[in-house]
Order: sequence, then C-alpha cells, then structure tokens
Amino acid sequence: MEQSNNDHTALVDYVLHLADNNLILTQRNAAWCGHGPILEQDIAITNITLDLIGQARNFYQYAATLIGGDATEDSLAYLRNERSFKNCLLVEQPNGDWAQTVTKQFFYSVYQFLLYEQLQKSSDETLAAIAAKSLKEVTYHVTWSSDWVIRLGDGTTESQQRMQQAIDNLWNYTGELFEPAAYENSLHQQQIAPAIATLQPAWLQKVKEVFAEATLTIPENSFVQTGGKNGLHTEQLGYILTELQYLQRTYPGANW
Amino acid sequence: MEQSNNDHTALVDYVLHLADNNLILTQRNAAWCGHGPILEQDIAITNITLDLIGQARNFYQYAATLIGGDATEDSLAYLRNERSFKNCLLVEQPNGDWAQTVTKQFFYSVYQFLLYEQLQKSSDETLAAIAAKSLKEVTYHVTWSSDWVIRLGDGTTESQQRMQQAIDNLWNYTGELFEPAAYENSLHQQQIAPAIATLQPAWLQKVKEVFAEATLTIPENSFVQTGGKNGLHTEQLGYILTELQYLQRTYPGANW
Amino acid sequence: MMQLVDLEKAFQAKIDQEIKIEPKDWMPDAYRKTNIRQISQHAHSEVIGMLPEGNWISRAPSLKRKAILIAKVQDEAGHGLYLYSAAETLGMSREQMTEDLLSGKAKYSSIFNYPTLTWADMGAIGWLVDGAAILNQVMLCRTSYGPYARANVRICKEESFHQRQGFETLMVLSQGTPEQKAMCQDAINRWWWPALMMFGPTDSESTNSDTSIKWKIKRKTNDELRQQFVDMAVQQVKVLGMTLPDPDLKWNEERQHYDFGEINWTEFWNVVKGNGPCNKQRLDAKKKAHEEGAWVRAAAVAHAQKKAARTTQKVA
Amino acid sequence: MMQLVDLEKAFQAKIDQEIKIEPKDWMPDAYRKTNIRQISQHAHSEVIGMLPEGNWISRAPSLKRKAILIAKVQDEAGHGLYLYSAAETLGMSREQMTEDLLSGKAKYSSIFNYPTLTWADMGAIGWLVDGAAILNQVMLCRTSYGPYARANVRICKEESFHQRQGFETLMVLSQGTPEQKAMCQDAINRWWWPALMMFGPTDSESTNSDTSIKWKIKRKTNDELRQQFVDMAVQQVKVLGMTLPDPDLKWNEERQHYDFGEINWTEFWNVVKGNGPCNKQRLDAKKKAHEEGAWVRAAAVAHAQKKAARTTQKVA
Repeated sequence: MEQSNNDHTALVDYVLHLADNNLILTQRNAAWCGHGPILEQDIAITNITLDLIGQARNFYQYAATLIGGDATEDSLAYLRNERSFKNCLLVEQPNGDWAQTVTKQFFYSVYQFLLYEQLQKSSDETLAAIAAKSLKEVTYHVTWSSDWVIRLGDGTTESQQRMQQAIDNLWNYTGELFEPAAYENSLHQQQIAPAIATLQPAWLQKVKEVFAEATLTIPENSFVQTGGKNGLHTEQLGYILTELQYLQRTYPGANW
Repeated sequence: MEQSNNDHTALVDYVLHLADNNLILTQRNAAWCGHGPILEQDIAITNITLDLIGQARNFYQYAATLIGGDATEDSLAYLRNERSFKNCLLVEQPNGDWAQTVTKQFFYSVYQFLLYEQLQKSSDETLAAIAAKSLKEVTYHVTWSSDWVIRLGDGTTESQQRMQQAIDNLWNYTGELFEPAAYENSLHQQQIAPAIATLQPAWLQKVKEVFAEATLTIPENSFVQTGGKNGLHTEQLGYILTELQYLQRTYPGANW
Repeated sequence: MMQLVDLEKAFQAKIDQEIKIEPKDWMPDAYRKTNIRQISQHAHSEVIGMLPEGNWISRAPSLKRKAILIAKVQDEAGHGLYLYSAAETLGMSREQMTEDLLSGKAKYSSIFNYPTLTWADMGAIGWLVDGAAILNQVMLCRTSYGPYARANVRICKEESFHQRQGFETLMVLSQGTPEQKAMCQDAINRWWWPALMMFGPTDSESTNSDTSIKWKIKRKTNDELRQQFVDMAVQQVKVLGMTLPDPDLKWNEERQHYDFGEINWTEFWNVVKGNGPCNKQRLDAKKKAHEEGAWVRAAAVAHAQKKAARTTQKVA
Repeated sequence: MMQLVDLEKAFQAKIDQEIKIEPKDWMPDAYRKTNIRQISQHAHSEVIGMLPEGNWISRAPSLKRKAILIAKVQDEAGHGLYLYSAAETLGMSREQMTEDLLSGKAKYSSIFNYPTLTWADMGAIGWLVDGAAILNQVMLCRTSYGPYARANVRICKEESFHQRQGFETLMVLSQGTPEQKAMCQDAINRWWWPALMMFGPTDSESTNSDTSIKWKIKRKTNDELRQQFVDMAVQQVKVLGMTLPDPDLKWNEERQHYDFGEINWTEFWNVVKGNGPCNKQRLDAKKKAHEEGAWVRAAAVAHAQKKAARTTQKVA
C-alpha cells in the first residue's frame, strides 16, 4: 500500500514535471509574440508555443485527475510556488536574442522528441496517448529549430558568434535533461517512462550532426547544472511566476 | 456633512497620490541597486531611493490613519489594483539608460521640491510636517540630478545624444505634474495644498536653466499625456505591480 | 492602343458590373494608390494590433485563456501576412511598407494606441474593437479589388470567432465577483468611444469617401457603419448586464436607429497625429524588433546564398 | 640603508608588538600581496553580494522590509568602497581590481554563487551568511594592516545590525503561517552548508594559513572560526524553533563543542572553480553593468575636463 502510494506520488510528480517544462517554455517563447525578427517567424514560434501549451494542458489535466479533489489544470499551473515547479532549468533561461531562443528550443525539442518516442509506448495509456498525439508537433519543432541553428551558425560572422555564445550560455543546462530525478527512476521501474539517461547518446548524436552542419562547436566546460526537476531553480523562475500567476493570486477563487 | 465627506475623500486621494508617486519611483530606481555605472553612483541613487520610500511610508501611514479600519501602509501599497494607483505617468516610465533615469529623477525632484516648499505651509499639520522634514532630502535630489543632467548633457557627443533622447522620451509626461486632478483642486480650496498649476513656471525656469548649462533643448512636441493621477496609467504600471505585490497577493493575511 | 478615357470607362464598367479588378488589369493610378494605402494600413493595423493584446499573454488568468489569446494574436500576424501579400500585388514591396510604418509615414488603426490596462480589456477588444473591425471587413469582402476582397473573406471568418471569444470573456467577468464586474464595466467604458472612432471621421469630414464608393472600394460610409455598430452594441451590452458610457444613447423611433452622443473629435485627431497614449510605445516596440532582428534577416539571406552557391557547385 | 633581513625583523617585531602596519611602512612583498588579495576579495564579495539580495528588493513583502533591504544592500556597496580604498593604499588601483573581478582572475566569496529563491532567503542570508562573515570580520578588526583593520571596524558595526535584522526576518516567518514556516526551514536547509563553507578549506588543506597567522593577518584558523559559528548557530536555531540540516550535529562533552557532519568539499571546489549555480549569472550581471556604464564614465571624465579647462581660462 505504501509502495503504491509512493508510485502514485511519483507519477503525479512526473506528469507535473512534463507539464511544467512546457508551460515555462510557453511563458518564455510567448514573449516573442509581436516582437519577432520576421513576421513569418513570429508566427512560427507562436505556433510552436501553441503546441507547447496544448501539451502542457493535457499533462496538467491528467495530473489533476490523478490528484483528485479540487485540483484543476489551473490550480496546478497558477497556485504552486517556485519550490514546487519541476521544470528543467533549461526552459526557464532568458530568451536572450533570437540565437539563444532557437538554441533553447532546439535542445529542448530534440530531447522532447526522443522522450515522446519512448513515452508513446508507455504502459500508462494517458501518457502514451498524449505523447503519440504530440510527436508530430515535436517533429516539426525539431525541424524548425534545427533549420534555424544551421541558418544562423552557417550565416554571417555575427550570427555565428551569437549562436556560439547562445550555446555557451545554455550548454550547462542540457545535462539535467538526462539526469533522472527520483520520480523518473520510479516511473522507469514501473515501466511507465523510459530510463531518461539512455536517451542522451541519441540526443548528443543529433546535436553534433546539426552543429557540424552549422559549423558550431560544443563547449568544453560540461559541468552539469541541476536542481530544476526537484524544485531547486535559478533566480529566473520567480519572476516568471510573478507574471504568470498574478491574476489568480490577486483574485483568489474567481473564474475567468 | 456631504461636503465634509467629499473633503475627506479628496484628502485621502491626495495623500495616496503623493505616496504612490514615491513608491513607484522607488520601485523603478531600486532596479539600479547593484547594477549602476559607478559604485559611488549606485550608492547615490539608492540613497535617493531610500528617501523616496521613507516619504512614501509617511504618506501611506497618514492615509491609513485617515481611512481607519484595517488600513495599513502595506494594505495601501500592496492590495490596491492598477486602476486605483494615483501616481503620475512620469514615475512609472522605464529606467532606460542612466540618462533616462537621471532625467526622470530631475523632472520629478524639481517638481517635488516646489511642491514640498508649499506643502510645508499646509493647514494640514501632518502633511506640513512630512513636507518640511522631506525638503532637505529633496533639495539634495535636485542637486544630484541637476549635476548629472549637466554632466551628461555637456559630456561627450554620445552622452549628449542619449540625454536628448531621454528628454524626448519623457517630456510629454511632465505636463501632468501640473494639471490638477479633482482632488488637488479640492485640497487647494481647503487650503491644504497649493494650486499645482502655479508651480509650473518655476519648474520650467529651473529646467531651462539646467538645460542651458547642459546644452540640451526642450522638445517641440509638448502634447501632455495625462491620466495617472486618476488611475489611468500606461501599460508599464501593471508589470510594476505584479512584482511589487506578488508576495502579499500570494500569501494573503500573512505577516512579514 | 486604347485611349486613357476608354480604359477608364472600361474599368468603371467592370466595377459597375461587379467584376473584380485583378492585379494585371488596367486601373487608374488613384485606384491603385487608394488600395495600396488602405490595404497596407489594414495590414499594419493587424501587426500593431498584436501589441496591446500580446501585453496580456504572460498574465492571462487561465491556461485556456492564455492559449486562446496566443492563438488570436497569431491570427492577427497571419492576417497581416495575407494583407501584405495583397498590397504587393499592386506593386508595393513589403520592405517599403515596413519602412513606411516605422517612419510614421503609413498609418494604422488608432485604436491600438490605447493601452490595455486590465484583463477585461482582452474581452472588450474582442467584443468592441473586433466587432467594429468586422463590420468594415464584411463590407470589404465585396470590395472591388480581387486580392483584397479575398483576403477579407479569410479574415472575417477568424475575426468573428475572435469577437465571440471576446464577448464570452466579458460574459464570464460580468457573472463573476464584484471586482470582475467592475473590471468589465471599466473596460467597456474605456474602449467604447475609441471603438466608435474606428469608423473614421463623419461623412461630412471624410475626404476619400466619394471616389471610394464610386469605385466600390467601400460600399458604406463611415457613419452608416458606425450606426450599424451602435445599434448592434446596444443590444449586446444588455446581455452582459453592463452599460455603455453614453448618456445620450436613445432609441430614435423616426430613424429606427439609436441616437448617440458626440464623439470627441479633438481626441480622435490627436491620436491620429501621434499623440495617443501609446503611439510612441507601439512604434518604438516595432522599431526595436526590426533593429534587433536585422542580424537575423542578414544571416538568413547569407545562409540562403551559401546554400544556393553550394547547390550550383554540385550541379556544375 | 637597512638590510632586507633587518627590515623583515623590524617588521615582524612590530607585528609581535601589535603595532599596526601602515601604508607607508616597509613590508614584505608577500605581506603586501596577501593583503591585496584578501582585501580586494573581501571588497568584491561585498559588491557581488549585492546581487542575490538585490534580487528581492522589488518583491519585498512590506514597505518596512523593502526599506531595510534597500538600506542593507546599499551598506554593502559602502563596504565595498571602504575596502577598495584600503586595497588602494597598497598600490592596487580600483580599475585593476574591477578588471580582475570581471575577468574572473580575482575571486569573491562563493556563497554569492547560490541563488535567492524565496523571501526567506533574505532572512537566512542575514542570519547565516552575515553571521559567518562577522566572525571573520571581528577577527579582522585586529588584523595587522591598519587600513584594513579600521575598515573592518566600520563594517562590523553595520553587519551585526544586518545579522539581527536577518534573524528577526526569520523569526517572523517562524511564527507565521504554515507556508511561511516551511519557507523558513527551506531557506535554512539551503544556506546552512554553503555558510559553513564560507570559512574556507579545513586547516589541513589551507595553503596560506601559517604565514597569515604569523603576520597576524588572521588570528584564527578556518576550522576554529567554523566551530565557533556552528556552536553559535545551534543555540540560535532553537530560538527559531527550526532545525539545522545535519543529522550528525551533536554536543561533544569532551571537546566542549558541537560535532558536525562532513562538508561536501566537492561542491565547495566546484563553486570556487566557477561551476556554482550562479557564478556565470553574477559575473555577467557585473560585466553588463560595467559595459553599459562605459559611456557614463566617459561622459563624466569629459565633463570634468571641460569644466577644468573653463576654470583655467577664467583664471588666466
């Protein structure tokens, strides 16, 4: 019974982790809406953002079902605090310039693609269904972001430098994607989720391929920053939540 | 009795207006803390900010006394919404670069100096006392900000251009300082506050003197943007309040 | 070769027979210019219109509302694209249009120079601003220039969806807490008059109306559209249980229309001239995006050239 | 002229007699260098230390707390200034120190490479981080180099005030709502071990300790200070009704001190080497401020020169 309780908690944590990743990246990407470098790309990144928030909602709704009681997708997104959010540090990093934004999206989308590929085979039918449904979207995200990494890497001298700077800024946050939190290990044992570390070689392979075409290099300092999956974030997240949650916090209990 | 009620409401609104001006500028200036161009000036602007928040607290405390009941300085600062804040549009404008920050401070401090000079003679003893006590502080703010306007205006070509740009960005928000809201008129009739419009010539005189020394010019477009005093703000204020109020909104009723 | 006067006659005959004018058809210079001005202005309005709503994406109060809002702002970007393409068929380049927008030479709808101050503004914009825009766009689905008419058909479908969503946003607020009700009424109060101004100056002041109607660029006058909007809004506001901020609103039995109060034309012209609350902010945001995006556009071009060169090499 | 060996003897004699070394006095090169390193590192710590606390100014939960926090961060800037001045008396320029900080050559206290994640961190930093710093600074009030000793006297007064404010901040949280209590405990959990690391490596690993003690730059070893801190904190945490996150904490009757668990030295060295959670963020913030301030500093110099030139002209 206790084991089963633990399993249940791990599942909830895992689903929230998946949801939070997408929501926080939504919050970041959406800041480009109306401010992109090219109108067509403003539309493209907003499209990706719509996919991300759609997936986030699926996960939050599932988490709410698992938790039961008063939990809703909105209570989970709007009423948890900075120490409860389980997103990876990568997605909360600042947008920076367009180079940093597309690099972040690229790192995340490749990871998400490999994860969803496995997750669609999950013994948890809901997760399998969400992953299967989202995989097509994520496939496009990988293509779009790879194209931009290549375009900017193999573009002008300035764009190449900006890309390399973006990679240097973000690289140390990529390792966390593949360092399993306790709930990820638990879910793997329950055969619900893949062993996340096993996805790293394929991820690295894809990154190397794209970087090669883009004439970009992987930084030497590969120290891995972790914590986000367990609620230990950078100072970025607090500010994201102040905006995200302001109305719900200000008017508790109101419907919108 | 109704007149007296109206008088009372006008007084509360006026005191909140004075408090809000200072609080919002505090919120803006404090963003420099740790990020100033010169450590000594980091200290200087933070000193000014401390004066501003000190004055704000005096006004909020007075407003809380006037309102009675559960009102406190914190309930007034943290639990009113964007349409209730009565600060001028000027103080909520972005910090921009150091030029824009010192220009904003200069416009505001000269205004505040002239206002407090009159307000110390107010028939309202509390306001008179706060004004008298604050005047020495504000005198220093005027000196400090004038010095910077002159230093940057009569500095390098770049600093001169940045100053002129800052003035162009802010000028249209200065007129509001001298356009009386209904509560300012009421307070003037009650002989509590000066007729704010009458302070404009002296303000303009001082600005012209400093600009002359700084080799800067007043913009031609003198269209006056108003609204702040009556709670009609720019889109800036909402974001300021999300940060300012986040903790109080998130943990209602908690003591800190 | 046909004489100019014959060309003009043939052109007007087509118009009169409700045949669409297409890009390769002969058209009077003034017709071309008017259409370019109007279509690019419409495009700019969509693009600038993204900003006041974009302002609330990060703070949208529920995930559903956030997703709806993001989708809506994205639709506006899409409308901008259709419309820029329509204007390009008349020989106006996208670069030139962007330059004219950023330099202040080209106009956009003044409504977007008002700030969005509370969440209720997202509802009020949907209901009133999109509502006003739709009346215009429905008319423009039948405008005489083919590409512009077809762009409007696409736009109208999405816009009426937006308008319903806006109304529903207000509906929820109007049935909510006292603060939400107040927020709802406040937003209506602030957006009502600017929405009425969206139809432009009164017919007696409007300069381009006569030819526009003769050429069927427009089919209704500013005042006709405005009256239609007022009549519609008066009914809808009742459903919300809110009021419109005009003491002079009254059913006129004789006209079979609602009378309404005098529009503040001084404010209208001030905003048109650049002195609205957000004119500077909106253009500054677009300039900043454009300037900060310059290296991205340059890189995209450079990469495309490199790629093309490599392909050529391979082929050779 | 005195022989080097005599100078060194005379220098050590002064030290032994507790006479302060002053800027113009002869001193061994290594003494000068060690002091420069230590004082500038202390100065940088004050200046970088502004960032984690500055992070909460805009979100401080009451006006009183906001004012206190602003004042505190400002005090740290002031401490930075005294200390830079003290280092300058040893022939190190302010510009060089700034450059060494920004290039990563000079170090600062690693504690500031941890993030401030909740409001309770403002309390925990005051109590634990300032508390640890004070023990060091109290000792340094008696350091042998005069200007540095006097700077520490000024600093100590303000720091103990900060520490009390920090403790009081936690006190209020510890008596607050369940969420506030949890926030308080969480902050203590996160700051405890990094605070212990502030005293540096254990004595057996510490490279500079011996000469530093002979020259009375330091008067206590890292481990002595750390033990003093632990003994103090164990008492104080009881007042808060909170716990310290160390299962090995236990009174040792024989030593008359608290035993405590093993410090994670791998983490310590990682953060020192630049891989802490915020090393990059902190330095980037300072670099940005420095770069964006370049034109301001240039303008100030240009204006001063113009002014001086005008004065000269008038005089002539």
